[in-house]
Amino acid sequence: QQMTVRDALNAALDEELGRDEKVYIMGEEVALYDGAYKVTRGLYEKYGEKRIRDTPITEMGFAGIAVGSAMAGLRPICEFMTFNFAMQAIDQVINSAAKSHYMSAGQVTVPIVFRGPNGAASGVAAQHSQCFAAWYGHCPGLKVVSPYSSEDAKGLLKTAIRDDNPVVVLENELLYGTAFDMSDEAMRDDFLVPIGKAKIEKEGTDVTLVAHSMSVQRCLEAAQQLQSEGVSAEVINMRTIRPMDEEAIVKSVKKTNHLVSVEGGWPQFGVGAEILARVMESEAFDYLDAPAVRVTGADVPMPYAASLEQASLATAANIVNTVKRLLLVENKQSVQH
Amino acid sequence: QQMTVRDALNAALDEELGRDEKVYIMGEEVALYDGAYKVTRGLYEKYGEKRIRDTPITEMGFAGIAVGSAMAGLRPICEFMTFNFAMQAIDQVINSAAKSHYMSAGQVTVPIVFRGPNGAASGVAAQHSQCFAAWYGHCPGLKVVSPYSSEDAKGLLKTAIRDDNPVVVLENELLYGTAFDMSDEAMRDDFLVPIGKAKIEKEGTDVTLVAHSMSVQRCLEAAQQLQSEGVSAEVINMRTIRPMDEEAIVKSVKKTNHLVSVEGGWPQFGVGAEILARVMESEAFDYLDAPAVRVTGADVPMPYAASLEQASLATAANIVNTVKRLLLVENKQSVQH
Amino acid sequence: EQTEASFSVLDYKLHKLESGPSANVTVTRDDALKLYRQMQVIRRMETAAGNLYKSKAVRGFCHLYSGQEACAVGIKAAMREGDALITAYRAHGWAHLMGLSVAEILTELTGRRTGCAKGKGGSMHMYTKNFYGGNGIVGAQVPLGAGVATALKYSGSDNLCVALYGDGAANQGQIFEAYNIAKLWELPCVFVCENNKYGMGTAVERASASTDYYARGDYVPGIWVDGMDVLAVREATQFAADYCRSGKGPLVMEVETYRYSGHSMSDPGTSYRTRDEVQEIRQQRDPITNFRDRMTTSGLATAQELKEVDLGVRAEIDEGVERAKNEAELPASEAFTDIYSNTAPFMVRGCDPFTTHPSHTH
Amino acid sequence: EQTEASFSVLDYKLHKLESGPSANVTVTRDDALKLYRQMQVIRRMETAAGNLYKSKAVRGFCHLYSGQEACAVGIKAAMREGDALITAYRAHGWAHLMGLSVAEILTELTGRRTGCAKGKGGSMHMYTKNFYGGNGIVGAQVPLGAGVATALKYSGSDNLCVALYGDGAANQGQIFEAYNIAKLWELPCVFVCENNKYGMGTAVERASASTDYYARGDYVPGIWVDGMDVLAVREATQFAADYCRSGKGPLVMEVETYRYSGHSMSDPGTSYRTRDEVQEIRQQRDPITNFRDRMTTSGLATAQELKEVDLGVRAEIDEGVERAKNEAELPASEAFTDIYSNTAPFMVRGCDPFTTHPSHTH
Ligand SMILES: Cc1ncc(C[n+]2csc(CCOP(=O)(O)OP(=O)(O)O)c2C)c(N)n1
Ligand SMILES: Cc1ncc(C[n+]2csc(CCOP(=O)(O)OP(=O)(O)O)c2C)c(N)n1
Ligand SMILES: [Mg+2]
Ligand SMILES: [Mg+2]
Repeated sequence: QQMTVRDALNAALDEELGRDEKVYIMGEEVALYDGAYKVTRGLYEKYGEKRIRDTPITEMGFAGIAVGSAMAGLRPICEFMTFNFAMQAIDQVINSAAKSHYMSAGQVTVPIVFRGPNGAASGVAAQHSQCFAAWYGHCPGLKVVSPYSSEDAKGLLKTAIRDDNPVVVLENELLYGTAFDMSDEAMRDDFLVPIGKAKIEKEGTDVTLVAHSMSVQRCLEAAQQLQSEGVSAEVINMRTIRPMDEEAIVKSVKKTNHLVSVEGGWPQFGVGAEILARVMESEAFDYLDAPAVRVTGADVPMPYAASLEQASLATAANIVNTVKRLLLVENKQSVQH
Repeated sequence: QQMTVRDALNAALDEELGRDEKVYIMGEEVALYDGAYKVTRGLYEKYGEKRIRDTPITEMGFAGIAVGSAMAGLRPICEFMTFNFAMQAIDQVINSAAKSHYMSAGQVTVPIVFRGPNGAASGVAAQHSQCFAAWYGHCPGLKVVSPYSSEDAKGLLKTAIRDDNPVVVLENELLYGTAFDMSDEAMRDDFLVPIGKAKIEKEGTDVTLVAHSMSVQRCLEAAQQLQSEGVSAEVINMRTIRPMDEEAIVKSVKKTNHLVSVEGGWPQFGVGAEILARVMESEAFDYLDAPAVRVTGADVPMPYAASLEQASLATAANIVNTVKRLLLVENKQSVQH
Repeated sequence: EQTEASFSVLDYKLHKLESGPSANVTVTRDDALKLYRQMQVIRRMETAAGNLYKSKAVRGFCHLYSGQEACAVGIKAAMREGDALITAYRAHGWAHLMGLSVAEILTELTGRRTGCAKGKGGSMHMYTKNFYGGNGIVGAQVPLGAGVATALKYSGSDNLCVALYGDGAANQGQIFEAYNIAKLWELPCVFVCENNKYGMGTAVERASASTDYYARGDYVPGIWVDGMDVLAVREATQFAADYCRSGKGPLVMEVETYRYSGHSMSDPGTSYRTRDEVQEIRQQRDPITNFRDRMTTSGLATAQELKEVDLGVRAEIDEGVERAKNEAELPASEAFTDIYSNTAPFMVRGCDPFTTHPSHTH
Repeated sequence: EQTEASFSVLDYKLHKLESGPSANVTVTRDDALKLYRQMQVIRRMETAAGNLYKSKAVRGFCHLYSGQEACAVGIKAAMREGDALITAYRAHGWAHLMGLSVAEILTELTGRRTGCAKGKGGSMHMYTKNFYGGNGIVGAQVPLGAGVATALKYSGSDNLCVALYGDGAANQGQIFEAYNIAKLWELPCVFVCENNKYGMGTAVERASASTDYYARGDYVPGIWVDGMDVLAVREATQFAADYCRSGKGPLVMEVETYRYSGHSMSDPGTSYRTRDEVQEIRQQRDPITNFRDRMTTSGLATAQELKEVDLGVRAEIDEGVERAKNEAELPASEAFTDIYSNTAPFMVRGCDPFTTHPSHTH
């Protein structure tokens, strides 16, 4: 059966709320309004205001309250309307949530989920389009996941809620309405996707494409185009940003001997940088027949207009062209310059 | 003559305050108290309270005020007592300062300097030891510098103050009291160090060590040790994190065929990740005789106690061991495990 | 035909002020015609923006100001040459009042060459002289506004800055931080809380432990004013501006108003309030209808004269819409410029390592 | 020998409260002896910590609580079993009152095996049951405290949380955000502002546009209390706790006190205030001296009895210092554990790619 990412997230929330009385949701518009992007639809009606709580627009304050409640034994799911707004609260995420278990030598635990849409949506411009995967991925004490499909979304969110550590769940607004196949297993209420394990979305032999979230889709599109030109691409859906599944990437590179990382965020100090560095430091390095390279968003704050935005977001064409360059395939479409 | 980094920064501030009436300093304890780390010593007395302003402990508020005043034509220098506290204000740094010039298609300019100590000091534990170089370096619209020596500090800060864009100046508390030689040129009040240009601190032929801030010192120590074992290391002081001087690194790697990045911050998604990725994507890649690798802080929130802290901060020994591994030099000290 | 007339406005509420503005407000015929026209332009421009959005010519977020026109128009009428202003994302009306043409605004919304931010800003990010946007991060514009006021005071001018925010934004901590510094530094800043009763789908009482927004500055004096009455707003702003210019520091002004549309175009705006509530306010408290009535009843203008104003407004909007649809789209190269000011040209990394773009166009 | 005695305390100031605690406070001999001893332990422990710092056995920041003992001891005396507390970085005294031994605290400061946070936390980050630290980021602990209160209310207990912050922290926006949510959610949270007159080198009037900290919660009722009088603090806290437990929501309590030392060990604490000022307060308002006088004058205890208490305290501190100097240092392997809770063992990346460490020790 098919299910949208939104419904998958909603099911994960519903199941975990039902399973554990200590789980509750807080955030702006999550209750009465059913969520700005309707991820929490119906939950307020079902669970009431103790479990589903609207907050004022005070990210730092409510994130801090969520973290405090986790320290004292609850399991809050703190929704940020988007992760852009979480910048106002990032001190509480890093300094209070991520570091307290360590600073207390394990005496304080912070079982909390921070979730919401991350990265670019459509036409929302510079302040509403930032990808925070690399920022959060930088920080020990946090786990960071970035689901692509409905199975990812449901399974990772459920695992995150059950995890005893702060987990940042980076969703993607553009995928909320996308329907994906769900296995019977994934429909069950005990379906979990482990944190720290990548998924091979498509097997291939000539090049490895590693991506997370929306960019997995771009990779699959690119892989299809490449296939028609005789190039077999393996597509790895990272699923987790921290801890990164280096093993999966290394294994794939050993087979394909080529690597391209793909992400929606900015190029410098981004997710791809870490992927390339890891590969360089690992045994996979010796298997590379060409340097690994990054396909990313452009190095600009996101512009608003469609014609500009398009030039700032990696497309399948960027991936295809890049792969061809690496593989020295005859380049039918000429590389943009 | 010799000058401490603190005095060099102080001189840069003094000269630029004297040069341009629009320059002013604000931050916690910068005026009456002469600065928490005494970088602004004497300036309040000299320039008075219009130019040197103490603020309440409200990072988000005063950073926003600084940015707004820059938009309206002033040239604020916004001191964060440390960059750890700037996390509370980072939304104003990124969303207001870095992006406004772009969002306004050039109509709004934000000539502001955010400065203060970054990274680990001694024994100040997890909440006071974070390195933010990679976070800020990620964001287009910002320029990010990270001085090491007194010349760097003076020249980069002066250039930053004169720059019409938001510049993040990442200082290092441990270096404030360190004295460095200053050239005659550097003593002059028109001495500037360009943003975006690295400096070769020591020439070498066998391996390139690239670092910023305090880690440059670690590299120089390591280079000396290596020298005595017959390995000639070239040490590059990055000076600027964004825009990174890729050219300088590439040029050096072409000569030495080996690269190690060194930084004080966390390993994942850090500065070294970007350096390695850049090298992999550049022509330097073909010149590498061994994979480039990273020496970094350990992947833990910073512990307090000396014995633990020491294990979490990269030392010259880490660099030496790493270089030897790469160069397959006979390893007298065995690599820790 | 009257050359001026007086009206009584709803009582102001005062916080830590001995006396407030006059509840009896006089307006000249010329001023009244201008106020009326400005409100109409905003109303019609928003309708046009909404229609362009529905036809998919506008993307992303689009927050309309309909219902709140008296706030902006009344405040602007009391501002002096050189006074500055900053607001949040509900910015089209302000962009116009501060100097941008309807066409510059609508072509920005549709991403055309003549757009006031060359398509980089869009609905939430418009700017012009003394107008600092357009900000998409709730609350962030308030310290920025206090910063603009800092610069004004620093340079010795007697101009002030108006910093607007919503009832939802009013709970943001950084606003309290800005109040405090503004008071300590005696900044010429008028903090204006536009209380339109909702922050997205959240009614004020559900978000704010105190909905007396005019009093929430604590040690900052405050004034409440009927935000559906352009004359009351103008009078109160005049009072607030005089207060600030006299060097007494900041003041908080709450303008109580109402938003007719949903929060943004994706919000039908009906799940958290009744259609009746919206209808009732439209019928009884509409700032334009009521002001039109006052003008005709008092003899400041005839119905016919106002109809002619309306026709002129329509023509202005129509032209803007026309251009919004037909001006050339922005070239992709525009995406890579204006990242930095006054910086040597460089190549901007595009979406793959083989694709770079010049940072400057010629 | 008296079994109890009554004293009058400085008048409380009230904000949005009809009535306050009694200005006449009764204390039993046993309680008085306990209060006295606790204050002395804190005073002497801080002196020991300062000395260890000066001998370089303690690193980084070390913020002493000397002068403020009556605040913590008075508050703790009114807390019930299960009540929670969170404070900032000036935390040694609280860490002890909440259950940690002097030795556990001092060995943490010197980074020894028996340190209460295994050397990972240090001076600013100590924790124990119902004590949530120890926070180094000014203001951040206040929403955390409201969050702890959220959990207490959620679980149906009638416990409350005390969240402390300084006069400098009192301007932080997130505190106002926490007030607002605490009021909306009626959280059992006592917000305590310890006004010790300075935030680092900044006197209160230079940082706060209003120094009536007890009134800055606006819609949250508040109470001012003499923070140099342990009985006044205990009485006021009892009142605040009763208020919270009755379900009325949060309350702000300002305890006016004084810090004898510099802000931290690196601050001589003399550039922004006079030595005379410190001396005068030490002589006239010292919480321990004054309480000792009250006890002896009223006959609650003799000078001799108190001297014996002091001797016991000294022995306790001496033992702590001894252990702080002589316990084994923490092994480096400890740096790599406790990053994550309840997570499968993994190898933690060290400072180079060839150096990794187990995330769990056995
Ligand atoms: C920091 C932040 N949090 C959340 C949002 C999402 N958001 C945009 S507008 C809005 C409601 C604001 O309400 P109000 O301040 O009353 O202004 P109004 O829309 O009524 O004009 C919210 C929650 C945001 N843009 N920024
Ligand atoms: C967000 C933040 N900004 C700045 C600092 C540096 N700092 C530490 S303590 C302090 C003064 C706080 O004063 P107050 O709240 O009055 O507490 P007190 O030290 O008097 O107990 C400052 C500025 C910090 N730790 N966190
Ligand atoms: Mg509103
Ligand atoms: Mg204080």
